[in-house]
Amino acid sequence: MNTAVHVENLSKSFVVGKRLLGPPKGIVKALHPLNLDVEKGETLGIVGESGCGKSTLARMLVGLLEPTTGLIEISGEPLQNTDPALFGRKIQYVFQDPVSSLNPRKTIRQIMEAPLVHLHGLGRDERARRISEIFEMVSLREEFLDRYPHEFSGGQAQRIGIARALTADAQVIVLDEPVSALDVSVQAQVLNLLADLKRQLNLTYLFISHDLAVVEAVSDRIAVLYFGSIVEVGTAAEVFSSPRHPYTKLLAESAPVVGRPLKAPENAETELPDPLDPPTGCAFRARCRNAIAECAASSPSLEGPANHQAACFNPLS
Amino acid sequence: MRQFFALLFRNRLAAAGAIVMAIVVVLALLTPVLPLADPDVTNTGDRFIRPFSDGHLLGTDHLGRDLLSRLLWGTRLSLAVGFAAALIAATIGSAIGIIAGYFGGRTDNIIMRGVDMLMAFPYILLALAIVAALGPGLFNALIAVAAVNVPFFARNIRGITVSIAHKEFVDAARLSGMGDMRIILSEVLPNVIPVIVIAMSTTIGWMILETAGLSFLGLGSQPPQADLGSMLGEARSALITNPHTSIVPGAMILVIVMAINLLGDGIRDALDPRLKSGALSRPKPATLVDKNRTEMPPGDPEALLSIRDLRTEFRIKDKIYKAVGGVDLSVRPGECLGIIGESGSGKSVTALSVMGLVSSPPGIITAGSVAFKGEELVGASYKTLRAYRGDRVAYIFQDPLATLHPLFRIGDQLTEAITSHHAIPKKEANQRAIELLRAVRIPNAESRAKSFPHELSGGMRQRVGIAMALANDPDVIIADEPTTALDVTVQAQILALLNDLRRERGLAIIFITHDFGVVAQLCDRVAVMYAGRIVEEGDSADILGNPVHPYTSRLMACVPELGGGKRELEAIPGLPPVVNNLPAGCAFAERCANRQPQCTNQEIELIGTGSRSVRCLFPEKSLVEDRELQ
Amino acid sequence: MTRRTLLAVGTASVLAFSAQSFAQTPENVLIVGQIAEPKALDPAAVTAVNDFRILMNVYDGLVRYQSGTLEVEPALATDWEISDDGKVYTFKLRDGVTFHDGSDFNAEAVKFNFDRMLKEDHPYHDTGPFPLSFFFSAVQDVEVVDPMTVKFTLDAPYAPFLSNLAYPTGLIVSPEAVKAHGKEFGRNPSGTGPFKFAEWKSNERVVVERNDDYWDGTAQTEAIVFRPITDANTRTAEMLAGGIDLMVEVPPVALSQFEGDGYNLVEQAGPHVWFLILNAKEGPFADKRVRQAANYAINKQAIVDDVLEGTAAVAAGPTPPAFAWAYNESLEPYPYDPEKAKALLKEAGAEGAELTFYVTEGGSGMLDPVAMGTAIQADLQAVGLDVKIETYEWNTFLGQVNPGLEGKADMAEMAWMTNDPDTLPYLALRTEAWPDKGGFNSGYYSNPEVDELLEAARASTDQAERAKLYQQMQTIVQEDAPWVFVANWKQNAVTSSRVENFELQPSFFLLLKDVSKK
Amino acid sequence: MAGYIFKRLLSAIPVLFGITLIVFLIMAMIPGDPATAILGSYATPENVAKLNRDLGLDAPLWQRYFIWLGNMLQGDFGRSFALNRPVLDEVIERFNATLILAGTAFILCSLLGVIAGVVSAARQYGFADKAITFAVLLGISIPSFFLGMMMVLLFAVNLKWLPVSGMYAIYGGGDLPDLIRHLIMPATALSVVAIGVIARLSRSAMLEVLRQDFIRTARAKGVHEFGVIWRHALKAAMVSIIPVLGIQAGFVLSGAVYIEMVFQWPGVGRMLVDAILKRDILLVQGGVVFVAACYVLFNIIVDVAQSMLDPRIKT
Repeated sequence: MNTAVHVENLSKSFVVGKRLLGPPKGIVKALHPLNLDVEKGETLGIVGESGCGKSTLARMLVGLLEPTTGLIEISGEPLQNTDPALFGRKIQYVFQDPVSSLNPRKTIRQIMEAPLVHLHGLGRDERARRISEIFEMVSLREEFLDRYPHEFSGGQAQRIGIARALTADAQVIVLDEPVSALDVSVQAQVLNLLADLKRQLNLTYLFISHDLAVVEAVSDRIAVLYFGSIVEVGTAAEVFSSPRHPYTKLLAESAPVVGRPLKAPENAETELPDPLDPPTGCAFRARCRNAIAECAASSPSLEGPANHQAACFNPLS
Repeated sequence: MRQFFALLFRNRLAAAGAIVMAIVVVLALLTPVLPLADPDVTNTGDRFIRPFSDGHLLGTDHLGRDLLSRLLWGTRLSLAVGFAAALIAATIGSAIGIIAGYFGGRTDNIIMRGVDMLMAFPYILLALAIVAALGPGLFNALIAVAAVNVPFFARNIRGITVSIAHKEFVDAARLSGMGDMRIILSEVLPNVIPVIVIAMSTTIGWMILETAGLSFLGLGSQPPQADLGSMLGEARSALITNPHTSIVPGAMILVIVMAINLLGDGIRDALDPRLKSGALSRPKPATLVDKNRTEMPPGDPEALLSIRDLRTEFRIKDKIYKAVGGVDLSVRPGECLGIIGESGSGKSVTALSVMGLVSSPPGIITAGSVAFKGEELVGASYKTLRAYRGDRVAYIFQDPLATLHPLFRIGDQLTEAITSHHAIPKKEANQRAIELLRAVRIPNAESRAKSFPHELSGGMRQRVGIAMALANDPDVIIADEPTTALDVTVQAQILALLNDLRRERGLAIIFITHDFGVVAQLCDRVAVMYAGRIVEEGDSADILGNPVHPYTSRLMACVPELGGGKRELEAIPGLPPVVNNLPAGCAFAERCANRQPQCTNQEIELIGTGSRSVRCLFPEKSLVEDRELQ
Repeated sequence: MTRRTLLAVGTASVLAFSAQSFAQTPENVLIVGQIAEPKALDPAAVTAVNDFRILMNVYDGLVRYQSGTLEVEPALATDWEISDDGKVYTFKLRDGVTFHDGSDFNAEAVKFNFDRMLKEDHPYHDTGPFPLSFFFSAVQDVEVVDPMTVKFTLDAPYAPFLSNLAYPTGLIVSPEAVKAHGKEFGRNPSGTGPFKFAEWKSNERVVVERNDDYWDGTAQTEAIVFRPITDANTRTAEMLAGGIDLMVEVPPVALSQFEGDGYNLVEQAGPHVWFLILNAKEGPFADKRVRQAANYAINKQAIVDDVLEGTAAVAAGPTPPAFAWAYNESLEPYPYDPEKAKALLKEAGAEGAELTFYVTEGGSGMLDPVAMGTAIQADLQAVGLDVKIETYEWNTFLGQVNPGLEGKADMAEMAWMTNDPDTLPYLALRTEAWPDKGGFNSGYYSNPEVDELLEAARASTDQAERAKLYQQMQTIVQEDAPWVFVANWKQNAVTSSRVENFELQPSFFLLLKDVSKK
Repeated sequence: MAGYIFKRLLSAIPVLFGITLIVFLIMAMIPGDPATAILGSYATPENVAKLNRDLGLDAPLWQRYFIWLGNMLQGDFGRSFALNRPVLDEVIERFNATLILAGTAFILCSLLGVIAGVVSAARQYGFADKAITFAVLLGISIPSFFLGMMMVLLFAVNLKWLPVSGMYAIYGGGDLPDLIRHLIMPATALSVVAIGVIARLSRSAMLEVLRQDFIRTARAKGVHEFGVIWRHALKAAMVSIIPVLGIQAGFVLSGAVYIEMVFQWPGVGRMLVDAILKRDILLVQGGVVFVAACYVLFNIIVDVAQSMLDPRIKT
């Protein structure tokens, strides 16, 4: 198998309102148990709106958060201990906010060197060589190395963030909304850089974003998250051109597009379900026009051909 | 470091504090070599000599000891103890605070409970009890003062550490393979140190006061050794007859503590990054208007709102950011005008300048005219501006969580919008508020009116924002990126709502966005802004279909559109210019593929005919050509 | 806050400012500035002069000191007989005296008082502790002969017995009140004195009112208010501001403030001696020459004239001149002679010795101990003794000094105020009074000759003979210099000019019955 | 809300237990004993030992702690050795006086401090701001006891405007104007530092809030500037001012010790200082527990006030 990331039964619950005595007020299931496989060299896009659990998933994948259940395998090796350093060599992370992910009190060089020292134990010369190699790749000038993070624009800072992820020499990179904080003209630069790097280094990406168009532009496969579950997964072309889950369709129709008239795609009263008091059955059913009796009874699981699965009792054809 | 001192000394009070402190410290250091009388030799016959006498500049105390000499020796001791206590308390307290804040959970809980206990203990009594247990003496007083201040530091530093420990760079460090200890030392500590320094610089004065207090109670230095507090304590019995023996040490404490506080404030200000950008100044009720501006006759009298050659700058220290560099715009009744641009292009500042809502300082309107129905608003009185704000011209802002007052119920915020302009009974205003909530399609309006903003979802909040803008049936609504912070499905709802409302009520809308899709769907006309100026303006369908300015067309090209599949995007090389240092000529020239030498050596005018204009010497297509193509 | 409450507060504060009544204390009510809050108003339970100042106006003893002297005269006892062996004292009691609570004063009441203090099995012994009960430790038995006659039997002749009865510890309390209030009697006192207790508000005031049935003529004022003002400076300020009519223990530095017409300054020497205990057991002061050197080195005149502003006189020996009959007039104080001191130190080889000096921060009769200690330290420094001061709060200080200085310090400040020439030397100079034997000889002075003289004086009932023995003792002790004899305090007090007929007693008591106020 | 208050009260219990333990251990560590204090000058080691035995001070430490704690839980705080009366009577009486002093000072410093801070922020860099900033700086730099001493010298001794010391006039007083007259100087001296601290904090909290978006919203609505400052901004600023008021209340309570000494105010602070010096163990322990409980209670009130002000705080 050529699987880069294999996730099985991964879930996360948070305890809300701990009390001195007695059970806590509630448990929020941020992520329902899910399975996921990412091929080597593939880009998996993960789409969802705020609160759908995409960041929880991302943080678990790199070991920053301990899963409640489940197993993560990177390149066939299971990682159960949440020691980010253990994960670090195999899977790296690019943060959403490029500036706050850089320690304001350190020079870029110090930031870049940390993974080389702590993950790979390289000597001084070796480090300098690696850093200049990587800086070359992300087209940053070496003179930046002695500056501090606040001296950089968002686009440059994100390049530095990417460069740092690269220094760990991991084969898998989780990109958590890597361009949503950037201006559109810079966003394209960064996306193109990511594409170049992937090609050169044969990387595997998990690309998380709320922006469907961006995800579509970079992904081979796409998973759609809603309320802590994957509701649809498949190849990029399939998922957006012929969505099977009503939520995916809603997402696609909601994006403002030049030339499409403005109309409310759904009823104004709809709101996201309350995580402390989740509805029974399909979480989307309250917003769904196609809901049937079955939807309230039990939650659907992913079904369909390997290249396009949806979790829906009454999928769109 | 040099920058730090430059900042510090720019603050004149801090500089004064530093100078006084420097003098005091130098005097204290030099005390052993200065030609002073022995501070401990008594000469009871010469007691209570008044100040400015021969041989005793500050007089003598109750045992005839030279007050000047005792004062300097006492200062030396008090300073040393104050500094030492602050240092000890800061070190121990910060260590506790960092550990509690970083590890959180149970560790935090236990430590902070302990801190709570110590804080609930009256601090003077704690100090007193410590001194009582250890025996009197300045060193023990020092320990006591340090000990009672440990909780203060622990608590402060813990708060800061918690916020730092959750920063992304800490996660990044973890992913770089650093352990907890190393992260604490190399990631957290450097970011906490400025706070520790600030806390220390503002507490040294307090420490000196407290040590003086203990000495005053007789628990500090042992006779005949002088420190300022014990001098004050000893002098107390002679307060009425010989007040100078009290006033001399008392005034010295005052001077030292005041100098330290001034200096501490200065250090705090110099270390606080927000102050560097001048951000901690209070915005005035209305944006400042440059008195020496060249006045401009109001533009288009037909228009509801007409902006002519508006220039708004931010003046931060010696830099001038020309956020808006001469903008002409107008909007007619019932029209929706879009302003599109990237961050920093000046679109929001333009919008806020209309009603004088740009923060000032540092903002200042330096030129131009804004006319509402022919009435000039630039330079108008606060009273005039306020009368229009929210009544004729209303705003909808970007992030509804930040723009609604978090502590007022939304119903009250709505009624306030009404009663600020119309003296109507409260009940009527409430009724109207509920109607407004219904108008923006909020379910259960009556009960929602009693909610606080945080209890609503983002979409609902923004509906409240819209309802608030509609409160007084304004003529113009200026919507500053009202959907940017929202999820895409919610955005679609809000946009549809705005569109309906504007058609129902014949509103004029100025809609600011960075999203071409939104403009296309909502706006009749659009103006594209780059580096503080409009580079292209015209009917939205026209512009989106046939962008003429290279910036417009390139920008549209680099935004992926849904349905395009996986692909390479067309990026624009380089970065937008910073508006404090605009190049001559076209601001986009540096990133433009069509650039010619002329582009950068002359002012480029916005040229065009009627509904379409562009600021470019070498447009993608000439406007005339464009028309012919149609 | 509503506008109305704002208005009310505003009006109240204007009123507060405009009213001037506080500057004027009322007529016929004497307001006395005390130096501290009393511990209790139970004469058997207290030890401080401060408390005695109130007690002496509320209670009477069987006997009392004649005004202006330390001689004993009848009070509740009209007459008494002493057996030839000096062991049995029979008192005839005054008729028709009642306690403030209405109960009768009689022989039973007297017996109750002494049994309560001395007998551990007495039902009201637990209303103690009675720290000064040892004043009467010689009393073996108290016997009611008839309702108005009471007989004390001592286990050995004890010369100071009558004098001790005149001391506040011998004041007679109402047995009924003790039975009624138990442990709270100290806050609900009842005696036979010229004033009866009215009110005690903690740290604010103790008020006593005139007892119209007093057997020895009623008091001039309607009431007396005792205000505890711990801080001398505040006491002075209150006196100057008119908040009190009478203050005791005027701080020396403030004396100059009261020289004008508005005030009367009263002075009275008393049986007080302020001295330094020297550790004669170990260290440099084990050598008599070094002890003498210390006596020569300290400029006592400067201390009493300057630090104490003349409120004390230089002490010559262990017995204060106020015990005129027992005082040795021929004694001359050690002169201030630093050269001699240096010579003696050189002789003893104690130059540059390092000494630890216990100084207290306050305390009964300690005058201005820190300033005095500092001046003494400077004087000793000047003759080449390296003195390190350690200050302690009074009670801690006693806790350090009373168990003896051995292993801790070389010298310590101390002052005693006593009612009999026997007390101080007997408790603090005998070999049998070393701390481990239950005495106060914290410096471990020991001279068999002195021991003998003191025992003999105590057993004798003949005052002339006792005087001779005490004078002999003084000469020896001065020569041996177990202490540095520093000062005899002249107690002072200031009254406003509205106060008349006020005088201080050598006993340090404050008798206010005959004082009047305009 | 009631549940929240109950929860907060519950969580105060371990804190109070901790305090009992701390104060007990500290008192056990302090050398010296109450017997010496009771016996005064005539304390001999022998008598001291006997008396300590009578007072039950010879029992093992832990035993003494639990006896004390057990009695206290039953409302018996023991008897003060030095004052010879029940600890609770004395503490309540004295605490009352401190409450009047510290309470007045607290109200004074809260009102004046917040008003000064708001005015200062609203007039940033104007004359009022500069004047207030300077006054505040002077306020936080002066030792309160020194200020008190100087006030006595000037207003009581020299000008005779105000009484020197005490809480009520000894005769003819006892009413409210009399109390206010006695309160003016000590309350002022006590509150000066806190006024400064609160004013500085209020100023920066206001400046912070005035930059917030919702202030811009209020202005955009056309709310008058007075309403913007005193309603919108102050309410939001109170969220960060209230916790500091809580801390300052503690400082005022503690700082009352000096003021009570200078003005001879019959308060609990002075009582505790005396009691520590006299090793009046039970009085110190009882007094501290009482004061700490009040402080903890006050903190709960602050938290409750905070949660009432700010609906975002989870209750």
